[in-house]
Amino acid sequence: MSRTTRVDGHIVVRTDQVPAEPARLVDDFTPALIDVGAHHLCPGCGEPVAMRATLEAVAELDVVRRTIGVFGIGCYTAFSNNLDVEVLQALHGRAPSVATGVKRARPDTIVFTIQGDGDMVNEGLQEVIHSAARGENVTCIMLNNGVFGETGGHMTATTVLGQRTKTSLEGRDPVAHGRPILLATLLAQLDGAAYVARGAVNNAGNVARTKKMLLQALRTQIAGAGFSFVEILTMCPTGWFVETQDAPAYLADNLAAVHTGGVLKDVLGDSDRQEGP
Amino acid sequence: MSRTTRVDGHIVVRTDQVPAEPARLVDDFTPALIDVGAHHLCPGCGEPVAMRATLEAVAELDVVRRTIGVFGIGCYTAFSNNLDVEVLQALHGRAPSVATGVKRARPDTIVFTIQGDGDMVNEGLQEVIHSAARGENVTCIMLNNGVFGETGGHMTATTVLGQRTKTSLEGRDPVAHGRPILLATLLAQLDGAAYVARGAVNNAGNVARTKKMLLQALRTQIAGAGFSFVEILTMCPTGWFVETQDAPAYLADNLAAVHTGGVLKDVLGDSDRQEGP
Amino acid sequence: MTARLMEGSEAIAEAMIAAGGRFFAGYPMTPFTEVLEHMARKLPAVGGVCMNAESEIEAVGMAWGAAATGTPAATGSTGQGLSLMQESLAEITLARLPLVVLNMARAQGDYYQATRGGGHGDYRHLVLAPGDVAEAVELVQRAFHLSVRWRNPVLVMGDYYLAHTARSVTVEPLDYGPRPHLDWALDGSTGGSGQAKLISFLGSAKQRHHVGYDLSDHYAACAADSATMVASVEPIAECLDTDDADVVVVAFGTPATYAKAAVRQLRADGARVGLVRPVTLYPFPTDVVAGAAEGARAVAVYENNQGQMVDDVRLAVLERAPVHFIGGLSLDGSGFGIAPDLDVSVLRHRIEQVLAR
Amino acid sequence: MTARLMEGSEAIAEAMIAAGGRFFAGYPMTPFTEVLEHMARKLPAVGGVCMNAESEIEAVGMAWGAAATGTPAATGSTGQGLSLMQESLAEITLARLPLVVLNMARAQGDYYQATRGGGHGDYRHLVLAPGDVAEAVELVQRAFHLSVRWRNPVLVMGDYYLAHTARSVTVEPLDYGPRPHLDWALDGSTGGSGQAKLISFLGSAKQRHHVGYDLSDHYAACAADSATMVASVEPIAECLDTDDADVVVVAFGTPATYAKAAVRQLRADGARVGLVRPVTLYPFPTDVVAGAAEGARAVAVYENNQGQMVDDVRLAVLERAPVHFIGGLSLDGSGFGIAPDLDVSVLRHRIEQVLAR
Amino acid sequence: MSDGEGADLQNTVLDFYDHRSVERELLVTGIGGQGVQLVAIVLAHAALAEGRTVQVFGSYGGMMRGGNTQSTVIVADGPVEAPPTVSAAWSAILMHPEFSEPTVRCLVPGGVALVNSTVFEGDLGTTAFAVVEIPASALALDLGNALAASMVMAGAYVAVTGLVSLDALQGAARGALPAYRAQHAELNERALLAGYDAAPRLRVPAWSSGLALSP
Amino acid sequence: MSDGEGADLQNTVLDFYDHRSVERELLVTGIGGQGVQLVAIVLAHAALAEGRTVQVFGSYGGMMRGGNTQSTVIVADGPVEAPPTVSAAWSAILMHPEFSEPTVRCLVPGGVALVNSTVFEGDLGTTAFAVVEIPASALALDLGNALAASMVMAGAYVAVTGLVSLDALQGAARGALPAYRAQHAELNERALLAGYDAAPRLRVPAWSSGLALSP
Amino acid sequence: MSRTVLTRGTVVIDTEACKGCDLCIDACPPAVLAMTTHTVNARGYRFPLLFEGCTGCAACSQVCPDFVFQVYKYETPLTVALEGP
Amino acid sequence: MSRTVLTRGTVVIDTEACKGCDLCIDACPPAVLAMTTHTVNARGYRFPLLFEGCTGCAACSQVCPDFVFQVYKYETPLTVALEGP
Ligand SMILES: Cc1ncc(C[n+]2csc(CCOP(=O)(O)OP(=O)(O)O)c2C)c(N)n1
Ligand SMILES: Cc1ncc(C[n+]2csc(CCOP(=O)(O)OP(=O)(O)O)c2C)c(N)n1
Ligand code: SF4
Ligand code: SF4
Ligand code: SF4
Ligand code: SF4
Ligand code: SF4
Ligand code: SF4
Ligand SMILES: [Mg+2]
Ligand SMILES: [Mg+2]
Repeated sequence: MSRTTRVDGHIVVRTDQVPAEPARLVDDFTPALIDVGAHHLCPGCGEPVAMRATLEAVAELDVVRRTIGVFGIGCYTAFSNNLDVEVLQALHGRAPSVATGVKRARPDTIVFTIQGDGDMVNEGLQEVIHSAARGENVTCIMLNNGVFGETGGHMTATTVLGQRTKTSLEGRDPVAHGRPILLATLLAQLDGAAYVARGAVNNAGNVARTKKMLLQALRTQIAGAGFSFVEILTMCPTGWFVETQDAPAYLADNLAAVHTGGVLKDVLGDSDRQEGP
Repeated sequence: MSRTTRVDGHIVVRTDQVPAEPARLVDDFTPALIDVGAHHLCPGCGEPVAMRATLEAVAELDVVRRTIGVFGIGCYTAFSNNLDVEVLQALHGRAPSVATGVKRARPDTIVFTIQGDGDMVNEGLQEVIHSAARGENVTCIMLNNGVFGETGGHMTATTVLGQRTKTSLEGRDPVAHGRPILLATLLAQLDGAAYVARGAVNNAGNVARTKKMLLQALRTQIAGAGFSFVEILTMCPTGWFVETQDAPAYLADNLAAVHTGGVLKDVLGDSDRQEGP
Repeated sequence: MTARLMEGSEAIAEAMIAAGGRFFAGYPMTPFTEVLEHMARKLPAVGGVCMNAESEIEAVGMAWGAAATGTPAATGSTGQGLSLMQESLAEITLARLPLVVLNMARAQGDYYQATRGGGHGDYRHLVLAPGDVAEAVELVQRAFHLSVRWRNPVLVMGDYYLAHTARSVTVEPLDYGPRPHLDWALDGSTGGSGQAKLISFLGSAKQRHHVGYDLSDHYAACAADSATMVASVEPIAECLDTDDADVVVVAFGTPATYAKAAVRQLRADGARVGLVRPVTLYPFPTDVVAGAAEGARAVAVYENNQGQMVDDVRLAVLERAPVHFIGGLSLDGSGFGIAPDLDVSVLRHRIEQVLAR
Repeated sequence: MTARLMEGSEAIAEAMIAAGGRFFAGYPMTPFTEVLEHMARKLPAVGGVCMNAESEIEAVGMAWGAAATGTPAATGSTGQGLSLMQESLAEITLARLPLVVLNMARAQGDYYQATRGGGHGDYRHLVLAPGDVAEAVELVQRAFHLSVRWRNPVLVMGDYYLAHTARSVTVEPLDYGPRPHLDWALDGSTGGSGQAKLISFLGSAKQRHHVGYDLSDHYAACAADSATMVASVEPIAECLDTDDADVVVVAFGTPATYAKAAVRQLRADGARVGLVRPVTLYPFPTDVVAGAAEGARAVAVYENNQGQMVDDVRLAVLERAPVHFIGGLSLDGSGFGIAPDLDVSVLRHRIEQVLAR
Repeated sequence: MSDGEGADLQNTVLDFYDHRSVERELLVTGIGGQGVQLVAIVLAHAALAEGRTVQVFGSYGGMMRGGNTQSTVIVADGPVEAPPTVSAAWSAILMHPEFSEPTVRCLVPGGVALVNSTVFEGDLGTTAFAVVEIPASALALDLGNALAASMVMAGAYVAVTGLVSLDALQGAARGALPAYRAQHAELNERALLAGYDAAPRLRVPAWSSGLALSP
Repeated sequence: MSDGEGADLQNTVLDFYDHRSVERELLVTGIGGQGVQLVAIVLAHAALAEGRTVQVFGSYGGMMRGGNTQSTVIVADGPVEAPPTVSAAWSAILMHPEFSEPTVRCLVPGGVALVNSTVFEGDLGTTAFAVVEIPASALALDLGNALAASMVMAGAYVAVTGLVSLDALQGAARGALPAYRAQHAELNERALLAGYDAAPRLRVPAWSSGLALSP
Repeated sequence: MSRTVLTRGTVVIDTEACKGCDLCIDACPPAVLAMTTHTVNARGYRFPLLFEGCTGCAACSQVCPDFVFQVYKYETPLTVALEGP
Repeated sequence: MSRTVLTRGTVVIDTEACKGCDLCIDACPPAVLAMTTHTVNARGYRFPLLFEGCTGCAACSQVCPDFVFQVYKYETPLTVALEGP
């Protein structure tokens, strides 16, 4: 069988088969902890990318058999019945309290939440702030696309000024719509918060950095050091009314320009930061 | 009639009559906008003092005939049916949204809320943060005594470490009870917040400073400059299980040591700060 | 104004505006989102305010504040969102404020919540359940009228079908007589008069008159006014062929249009069946249902839920005729409230089974 | 264990612990606060967790999380707080989790909310209403048993009187047979097995089996299980002198103890009156009430509300006897639920009026 | 009414359903983004313009993306009595095979199904109702835009049924475009005509006269 | 029960109320901080120690501060059947005139009211029940602490009624103090005795034997 | 021995409204307020007494939770002779 | 003219799973991915093609929302001769 084939007039490497030459599998299609790769999220959506990074981090830290994911309600909910870690589905906005109940009842578990900006910064803002202030030993993860994706792309409390959404078609205006809440920045102020970081999935470098943040957040929890939080900026081409290929740049120019990336707080510090568990 | 009389063995000035000599009334018993001075709050409670300062500020700015006070639920609710400004009673925690509705429906009114720490930082934390982020043109006032006074002195989200409450009899412990939320500090981070200050009523100087803050907060609203917020530390001897005369010092040593006083943000600035309206 | 093809969601929005509604607040949730989007576009154009509230609880709080200024106000949601509003919906009733609340539900499982009040304590809302877009245009306006007339929240029940069905409708302001003078509405102007107004679910007595809140007086007054309201607001029902019916079907809202088509088919085939469609769910048209059951062999209740209105039907029918529940919760995988059971042949079959008993 | 003088609030706390309750979360509100304070003191001593949650919604969320781990969990509140929990209380039922919920109410206005579900959609809670402290000790433990047996929330209704009445009681763990094996409970251990567990109100089917959530399947399964539960859980009622009664009084909870004293007095004076006290409010003891009404001239319903349980009494009695409502909301100025009407002579007088008809 | 409640609803409601009319049902199905809702609305507007009464129910949007989208159009010569969805329909436009089966099951004898034959393989295996095959996707691609396939089908449907006149259809199609999409007007126009021309004229007429009403 | 639900509640409940007993009601009223709830609890504990059955209902706390506080104590020689509050009572301890009127109205003929005569002016104007005046506040002040007035009344009440023995009362009073308040034990003891000594012995006996049960 | 004190203002004290919390005492800049030691009002609370030297500064009324003070400033300050040592 | 390219890895592409979003294209550091221009999968989406020079870095799989890639690193890098200009 030939190594190459011709498609659309190009000679390309055949990619419908495992390599004939000796080779090592580096990355499989669907991450190990996702059951079924096919999903109904839109083309170019950043949420599956963030899910992958999260689940890879869980797998790498070898806590799979004591991890419980608590899901909010948004497009990412499509993954709540599709994981090979235990999942507890929470109501819209309520995941941090539910995670608190899980962790307090079973302190030996590793508990993370997956919530969107609508879920966490709109409906359930006080849940996450209270949990952080309590120093609750859980990891909350926010997929921030600045819209309610699920309901059709409406403005949320994180939508940045100028961002297009279904309820701010001309871009968010400070007078008519108010201003965005920079959640990670607020949470970092709270003494109970031990790790706070903001990543993004708009390119491979950011995905890698985000995964490091997720690892450190989980390590913070494993160490019992307190509340950990990772905000992940994700593309929502549908809600932003942009082409899928333009979404990463749109994210960089709009969301990330305001919700700036980086590690805002890390009480565990570098000493404990290492790739393996 | 003699100027003096004898009580408990001392010769004291008679104080059961208006002065015989020509004199100017400087301060009347009950502030003009409180209907009935007698109330059922505990001896030494700081809340009536804060109410007085608030209502004096309203009166001084000459907005009495367009002011609406929105009350939360706590001990201070005892004043909601006792004022000579219009009052709308809100549910526990919900005053900022209710105030938003009033102000948006009638932008010509001056709207303030009176809430406690339990009301604002526990039950309704996200209401006030969202309102501030929206830059809602209202003034929210928080009477912060670090306890649910009304229900008997339980720990709230603002209770400082070490503070005695009914649910932290040995003092608030960070591990068991979490850490306090410094609301004014958080709100000052939000772009929509135009004026943020923290005062106290534990001595006359602080009352005077607090009143200046209330005046500037209301001026911020009158100028349409955005959300204004005044947190007022108040004594709750009952909830703190201290003697009334020790409460001001307890406030200074505990609450105020963490929730530090001062003007945190003032976009209007000094230029517009003047005593009269 | 000429007729225009409008989806129910848009027609409801237009009707709110025609009724004078000038404040709306909501949080997205299908199929309530659709109404919210229309309001967000239309209200500012008429000088009104539409708030994209950060949550349902904040939405109802905002509507509460606007209502207190005498501004005709509405809010609403779907399922979960309505549940979150229950505290406010209970207490705003005791605050004696008019408010229109849209429940754009995903099936009919909220009948109890709507008619009994899902919140704490004793209070009642008037509940209107349009069967189609044209009726929604009327009932939404009626809801504004009733709410201000009685200083009481009024619920309008809708669903995905109502929101997504387009009809050619004319939305014109309906005349319900002069709008009452809102002497209770706040605007700040009574401050400093010695008689500053107070709106409170704890009662509106001021301490300068009484000492302390007298909840017991206030609740008694609310109960008396509520009883007057319920006694005065005429229950509405649509009846079809009930006079000589062997089997009377009772159904409300969109599902009733399917039941009606089934009844029509059966009549055409000679079966003596009739239909009562309660339009006001509260007050429930007890007399109409009782009257229709009088000569009937059986009463069949269809609801897209596990059986809720059937209680009210039983309370009306008593022992006049056996009451059969022919409903049940029916939803497709979308969860939006599209119901496989809403199929004329399915309903026809169920009615036939009752006929055959 | 010997008897000890305990207020109801403490006895309820002790009973929760005796029943194995190891997680409690709540937010203060009189008279629920009293229970919360006891739990906060007692639970840590037995290795349990009591959370002073920042709000009622967060409290029920925490309890939800704990319940999902199989930890016997409870929460509760009063009035407003219960209303705020309605979204969660509705959906946790569909998530099939056991949970005990205390409604330490301020009167009896929450009957509808408790028995019909104040939240959205179709779901039912079992509802137990103790008449006094001793019974509360039993029913609270029964609530834990029933909740885990049926994977369904169970409500226990209390009030200010129950919380503040001290009696000498012995709180000993009651035996309801072996605790079911909680194969659904989460602890993380099935992660990576290919069969990781899922607990969700949207259904527990995984995509590796189905594609997409099938809400319609899930709701149908919930409805079927709920029907089985309701059919299996025996309704409980206390009957006093109903056999030959001309007038049967129906009342529940603390007010029933007043009604009972009035019935006793009237019997002692030769009047043929009896009492039915529903102990399970849901399922309602329909047959007991119907049986008691069979020979009676009239049924008189006392509730400290504007008339809610009277619906269920009417549905039970039908046309066997006229049903008179002799209740009404009664509260003193404190608003805590102390009721001037709860006076034996007041109730006696009302029953006499029904006798005289 | 005890309280001067104004408009007398009870009568209003009863009148509304008081006589029966001829109703023509059309089901349009496809997958999201194929223009299903647009076809339905355009046909409804055209019928309205000709004095008919219409009702359109569309299910779309939400949690399960990439799923089917469907619209139920009722056109009547009097008040519409049909509920939002129907279990028996006179006609259908099938844009895609994936979710077409339940729709096909609803079609009544004497009715008609228009099939986008570019994407359908095989036939519907029935003679109970007429099947008209239109290579809509192919025709649309020829016109330069695959998204125009639904407009091709609309043109064809009008040709086959005369539910509305071509004029009315064209007018409605123009009216349905928001201003900022005016550039699509010409493409739509050509698509309608392409469909109209590709279909057998009045093969299954909607109205007994065989002709659409004139406006 | 269909489901092995364990303990059979229905019978439990019925048994519970199955026979009638002699019940003695005591209402204690005063204003917040006067020790009303403490007196009630101490008397109840004493009665319990002597084998009686008791019930205590206390209303206190909350929104309206400085208001009245009241306690209803039932002591019975069998199961208590009375509801938490009663409209007819055999005895009362009135600490303060402010909220005493409704309590006085409940007293039955043959009953007894103990009045803190230091703060009451005039008499209760009745002969239907016995009135015993005890200058409790004055006696307490003599002992050095006005807050001991309620304990004075408790001692007096026991002297007048013999509801419990003085021994049992003293034991209960000791038991009611939390450890960190042990320094109050001696004061309470003296207050009980002062009250006991100031009151007429068994003027209105609670039990037909005239004597408290021995433990 | 006799001293004089400049008294710029005075207060009216609604002793029956006082709840004896002591807050006014520390608040008074010239320290001319002191609580009664034996005398109590009808509700049993001690209340403040005024000595010569009030400045009419209103600090007491501003901190009093029970609105017990009415404060006056004399048009002309009084110079008062104090009796006794 | 003929060139050689060092190819350290390769990918398997599940073209039917692809939704044509293009994200992998920009993500590929050596730019060896390109979308089809005419060919589409059953759902009508264009999908990525692989040219020689893959490094097996897994950037594509890490950014792909639809889990379309399986990435391999060769035990021994291949040096492949390119055809054509
Ligand atoms: C209480 C409640 N209100 C509203 C909804 C409707 N709803 C479902 S998802 C969603 C928005 C989700 O936004 P986000 O969390 O940002 O997730 P995304 O869809 O953007 O991924 C909303 C409002 C709901 N499910 N529950
Ligand atoms: C939803 C709700 N939960 C609980 C309560 C009970 N409650 C009344 S006041 C109060 C605490 C008030 O605390 P805060 O606002 O700090 O006021 P303070 O009493 O300290 O002045 C609580 C919990 C309530 N009224 N509503
Ligand atoms: S709407 Fe946005 S967030 Fe939701 S699946 Fe589509 S792209 Fe992703
Ligand atoms: S409890 Fe505290 S806040 Fe409430 S009235 Fe008493 S002192 Fe004031
Ligand atoms: S007015 Fe000033 S100086 Fe005079 S008593 Fe009051 S605080 Fe003291
Ligand atoms: S501050 Fe007021 S209440 Fe307190 S002691 Fe002084 S006068 Fe009395
Ligand atoms: S593995 Fe790296 S080099 Fe190879 S195709 Fe993917 S992104 Fe390009
Ligand atoms: S990133 Fe994935 S889904 Fe997107 S084009 Fe590339 S392979 Fe296809
Ligand atoms: Mg989002
Ligand atoms: Mg407080």
